[in-house]
Amino acid sequence: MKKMSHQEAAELYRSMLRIRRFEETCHELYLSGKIPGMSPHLYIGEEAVAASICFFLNKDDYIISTHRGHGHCLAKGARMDRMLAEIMGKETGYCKGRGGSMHIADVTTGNLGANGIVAAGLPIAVGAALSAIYRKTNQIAVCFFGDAASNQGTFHEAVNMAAVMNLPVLLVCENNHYGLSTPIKKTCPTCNISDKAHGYGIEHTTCDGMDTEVSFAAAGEAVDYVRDKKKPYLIEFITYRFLGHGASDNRSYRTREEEAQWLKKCPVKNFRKKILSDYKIDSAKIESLEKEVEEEVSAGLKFAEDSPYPKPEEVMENIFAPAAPGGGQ
Amino acid sequence: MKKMSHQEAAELYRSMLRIRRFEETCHELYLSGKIPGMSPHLYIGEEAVAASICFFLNKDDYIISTHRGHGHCLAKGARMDRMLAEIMGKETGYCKGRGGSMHIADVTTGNLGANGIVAAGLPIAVGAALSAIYRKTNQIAVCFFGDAASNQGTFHEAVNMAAVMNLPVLLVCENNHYGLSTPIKKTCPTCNISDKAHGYGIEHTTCDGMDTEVSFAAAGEAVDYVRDKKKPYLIEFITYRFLGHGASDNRSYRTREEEAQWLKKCPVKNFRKKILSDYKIDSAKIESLEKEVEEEVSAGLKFAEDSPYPKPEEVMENIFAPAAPGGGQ
Amino acid sequence: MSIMTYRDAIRLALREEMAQDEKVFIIGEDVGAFGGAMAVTKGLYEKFGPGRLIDTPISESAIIGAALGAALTGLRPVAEIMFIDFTGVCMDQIVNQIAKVRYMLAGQVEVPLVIRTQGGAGKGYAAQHSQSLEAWFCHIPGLKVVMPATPRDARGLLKSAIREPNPVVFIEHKVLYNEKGEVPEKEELIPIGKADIKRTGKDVTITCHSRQVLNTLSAAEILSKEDGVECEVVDLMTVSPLDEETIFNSIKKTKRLFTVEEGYENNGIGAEVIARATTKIFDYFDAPPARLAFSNCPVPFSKILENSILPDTKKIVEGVRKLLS
Amino acid sequence: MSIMTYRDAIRLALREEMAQDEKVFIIGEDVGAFGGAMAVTKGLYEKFGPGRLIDTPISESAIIGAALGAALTGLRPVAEIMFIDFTGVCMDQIVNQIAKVRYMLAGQVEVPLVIRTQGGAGKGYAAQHSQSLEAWFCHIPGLKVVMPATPRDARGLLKSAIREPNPVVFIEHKVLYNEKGEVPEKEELIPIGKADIKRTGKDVTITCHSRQVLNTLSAAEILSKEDGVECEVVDLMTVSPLDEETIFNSIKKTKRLFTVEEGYENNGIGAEVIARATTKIFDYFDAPPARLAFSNCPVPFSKILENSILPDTKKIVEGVRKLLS
Ligand SMILES: Cc1ncc(C[n+]2csc(CCOP(=O)(O)OP(=O)(O)O)c2C)c(N)n1
Ligand SMILES: Cc1ncc(C[n+]2csc(CCOP(=O)(O)OP(=O)(O)O)c2C)c(N)n1
Ligand SMILES: [Mg+2]
Ligand SMILES: [Mg+2]
Repeated sequence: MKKMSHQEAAELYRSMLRIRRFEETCHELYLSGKIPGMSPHLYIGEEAVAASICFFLNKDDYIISTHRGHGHCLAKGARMDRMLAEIMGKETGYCKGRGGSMHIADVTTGNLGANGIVAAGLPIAVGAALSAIYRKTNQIAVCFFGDAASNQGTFHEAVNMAAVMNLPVLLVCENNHYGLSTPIKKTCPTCNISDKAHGYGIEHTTCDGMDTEVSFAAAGEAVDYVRDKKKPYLIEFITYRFLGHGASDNRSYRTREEEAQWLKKCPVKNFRKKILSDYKIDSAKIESLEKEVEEEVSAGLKFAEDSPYPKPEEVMENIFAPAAPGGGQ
Repeated sequence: MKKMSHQEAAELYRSMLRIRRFEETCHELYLSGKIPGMSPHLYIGEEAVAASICFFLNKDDYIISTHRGHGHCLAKGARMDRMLAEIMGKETGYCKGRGGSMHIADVTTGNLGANGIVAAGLPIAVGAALSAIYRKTNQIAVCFFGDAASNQGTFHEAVNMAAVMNLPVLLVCENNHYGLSTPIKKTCPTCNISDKAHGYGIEHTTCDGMDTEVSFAAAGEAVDYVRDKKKPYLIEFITYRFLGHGASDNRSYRTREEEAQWLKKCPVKNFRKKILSDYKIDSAKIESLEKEVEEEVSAGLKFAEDSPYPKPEEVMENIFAPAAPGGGQ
Repeated sequence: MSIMTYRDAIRLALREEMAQDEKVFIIGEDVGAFGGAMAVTKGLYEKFGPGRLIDTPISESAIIGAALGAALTGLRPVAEIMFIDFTGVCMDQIVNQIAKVRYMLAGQVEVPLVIRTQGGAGKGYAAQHSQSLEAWFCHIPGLKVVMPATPRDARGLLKSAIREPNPVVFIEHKVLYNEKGEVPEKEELIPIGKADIKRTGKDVTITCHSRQVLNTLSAAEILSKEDGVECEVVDLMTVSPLDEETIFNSIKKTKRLFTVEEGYENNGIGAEVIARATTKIFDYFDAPPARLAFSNCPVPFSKILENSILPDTKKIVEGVRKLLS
Repeated sequence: MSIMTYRDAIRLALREEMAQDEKVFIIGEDVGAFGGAMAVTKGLYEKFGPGRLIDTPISESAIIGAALGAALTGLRPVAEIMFIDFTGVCMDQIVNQIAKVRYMLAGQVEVPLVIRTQGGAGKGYAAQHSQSLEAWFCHIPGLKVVMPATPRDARGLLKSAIREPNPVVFIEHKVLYNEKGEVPEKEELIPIGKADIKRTGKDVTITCHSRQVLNTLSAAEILSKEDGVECEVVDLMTVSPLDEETIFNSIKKTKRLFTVEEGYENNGIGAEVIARATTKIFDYFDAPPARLAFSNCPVPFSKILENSILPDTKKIVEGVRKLLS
């Protein structure tokens, strides 16, 4: 099992905390009416997944994200301020307010896009992996997807294609037990997403996504496998979303007792304890790290709130790229 | 293993021979320019599959067929004459010349349709099975599909849905090793379609589709399982299409040696030998049966050739059913 | 008459039809105990149980295909696709299977099947959750496409759709769900294929459907008060097949045509209405027809951008003024 | 000039672009050694090898999605979908992903990607293999839709499409593959977004595209000889975005518009051309516009039925005569 250094543990904690605090901030902003549109789909409870996976990625590795994408975007290296601006529909956002929460992405850090269509990102990641092989780089492509996304035909086609073509794509299933209101046992016969890997003949594993050390070790092995073997790999993290699908979801489909059990496994809180005890990082260091994250949040908030909205006269920009003779890319 | 009676063996042979002779007739008709449109996709070499499966079906059981659908249609009980008329675009055809080879079906014998879209029939069969449960009948639904069809997302969604809903649908994979020119090893990582059943947690088997006795026994068990357990089952028949994908296909993607190996396994010829030897059916009986089939073919041909073409002024009929107040069905 | 929301009116239609015909069932994602992502089916599960409200995996092709298989074998499924944008993952089943199977089989089968879905912009849901893709379905022979604007129409049309022996794509509007209106106590069936004149007028015919009917009626009010212009508001209700007779009669009277829709402009409903009218009753036109649609642009997230290209009352008023000037 | 078939001209464009830019590759079903179901890519495998002619499983969503992933990361994929009818199984990837990603990301990415496919009726391929679904793609902002009629146009437009920094749906016609025509020896790029006047005339403007250009030219010949009517034949070439300028200039001259297409009539290309022209240059019209399209009917198998509703030279001649009478 991959062991963490003290330094790495602190970094990982920061990555998870950034996600947690970012999402809490979004939740408040949404409830106070400052985020327009659909309630953002929050990642609270699942932080160990994105943080662990992205920990092992290079800047030029690709990720493809989902409707629940803030965590992936942050972990891959995006700035909070421009993300908050995006989610509030501001011109300074990563997508100049055109995308919003569901389409947020910072392409400069390798994020090729969140997605509003369940499972639609999977073949796109396969294509990015194909491209890495084609261009003879050492990049890999990572695709995050939910447990319920594995029921979509696109999942099947993408995984199969990655398998037959031997492409370096890491398939990261965030099994949080629900697709909207529907429990996994109603939609997946074996309740185990990685079982589906069998038919494609690819390597796979299932791990505890609430245990940060376990997640970290499994993520490291998965990333190494894909990069070294240039083959697909499916890693399933067993996790839980602490809040509703969106803010208006009253979670009538699950019990408060079930939730309480999972809340006990909070990856952020538990890992904080762990790094204090097992990794002997002193609490001053942690507190200063936490202060930095708080400052990032408040600076980000201020940036986003102070930023202007887009100009309506520019609404039709960027539908098409200007054609340059000889091609544009 | 399910054993065949002499009577059953003769019946099964007739079913296979009808398909063989029908397809040979289509091939000639197409080459002589009497079948318009796309070259029909012929079932020669795969006869044991449709004949075995349909042997165990009741008239009110449903089948859903494919682009290579003549065999299914015949085995389920359709008449040759109206099929030939359809394939020649005549008004007396099952679909009054609107469907042709790729959309041929006789609904009165439970065939809900061939399909020009690979794998599109699978969810339709799942719906027919759902309907049987809903209406509390004892019917089952059978869906034929090719090896390559299992790479389509629709396959995945349909099988998964059948599995989680426990529906009486029999998934019959005709693994003839190719999807058009592409060999299965390039598109299916394990080369074994029934491996894919694993992820859905459903029962499955793979059997030799060139050995008629084996096919018969496996088909009988599969049909019984689905009807008794009211659960999906995937049965894969290893088989081979003796001709090209269509008539213009010169089979450049496979060797004549490979073909010769498979031709030796011809299910029709071999089973004929078998019933003479093992089942002790006397050759006079077989010859009279064969004569009947020949007569069916020639009568069918005459019927089809003598039949009129559809009337252009009726082209727009049957786009919609006439609405009856209170509903039509 | 009772006052109820568009959502409640749709639910009423479902409840009534499920009660009167046990062949009717609902299939889709989260439609059961949860009551649907738009809360339309809420309460039906308690009444009719899991056998008739069938929750599915996120597998739209299988949902639609299964509905078709059920329709072909004697049932009357109502399949729900959560957002019309998601029809992209199941278009084949809708247009190559459902729409064509009766024709391909020369009438051997009927396909009594409703696809309920919802579309429309105006809520800041961005490019993949705000589209109005009705034109896609209108382009395909074999489908009827119904888009009610009011609670009463929604209930009456959905009941007719469920009783149709043909596939109906029934498209609701996400912004309308909480809109209230009168709905008759007693059963009412509103025929598919008929437009409804929601306001009579002599100066200009405005065709519209779904949410834009409400904006058009507001615009007509303003134009009447401020300009003395009397608009005839033709609510298409069924966008395919179009009710040419009602549309043409109105144009023959007003001599002017303005079309409003929320879908993309290119190849939209307005294009078809204008093409039919100008090819068939050209000589009645006293002025060029005009259309207002969503610009040929993906739906942007930021409200200020979305609003800038989404048809609304003000844009309709301006458009009609320009047409009349 | 050399004489070659439409098929060979398309292959020539592919070969030239693959030779000059190693970022260009082909992905699709049976496109490699087999040379494609329509034999278009035949021989390219021998020249460029399996790395640049990528055979796939029958997984159209994965083909299109993979092409998108490659386009976003520096390559220039040409994805082949065997029949346009099969886009039903991958519409989401085309319209919700490819068409929108640049806009949703506010220009952070370019999507240099071509989807090559083929459509059209006339070969007795029945309802699921004969459609002309271009209108679907024209309806969606973010896609360019190109439909050449001649070998020369096919080669010149495909080369431009491959060099475009934007997604292009390049739709060939199955009946045209064996049609021969002149193709310049030296490289020629034909611009996307421009129509081509294939025959000048003063009496009536006929817009058309793909195979119907050939029928329209034959009809124009007949009308000239038999009726003394001079048709101006505007080959749209790019059906989205439309070249309004060329179309409008022609109508301004002839004062009459007739549209021809092979897609279903409702919400088709003719509807859009007529809507644009009548809303924007109404006063130039001396007669009502008219359109000819495939009837709103699934494509029947039997030739006699198919031909009865498929636009052809005779129907064009009759339609124009009626328009002029
Ligand atoms: C094709 C498609 N179908 C349905 C939806 C609506 N939808 C959005 S998220 C979601 C649940 C997804 O569940 P899962 O994949 O497990 O991800 P999670 O939300 O649990 O992170 C659904 C049904 C969609 N966006 N796209
Ligand atoms: C969605 C779709 N993609 C591609 C095709 C073209 N096509 C028709 S049959 C076929 C091969 C099918 O192979 P398989 O499923 O193994 O059946 P077989 O022909 O071998 O019986 C292909 C690629 C199609 N009809 N539909
Ligand atoms: Mg989930
Ligand atoms: Mg096969």
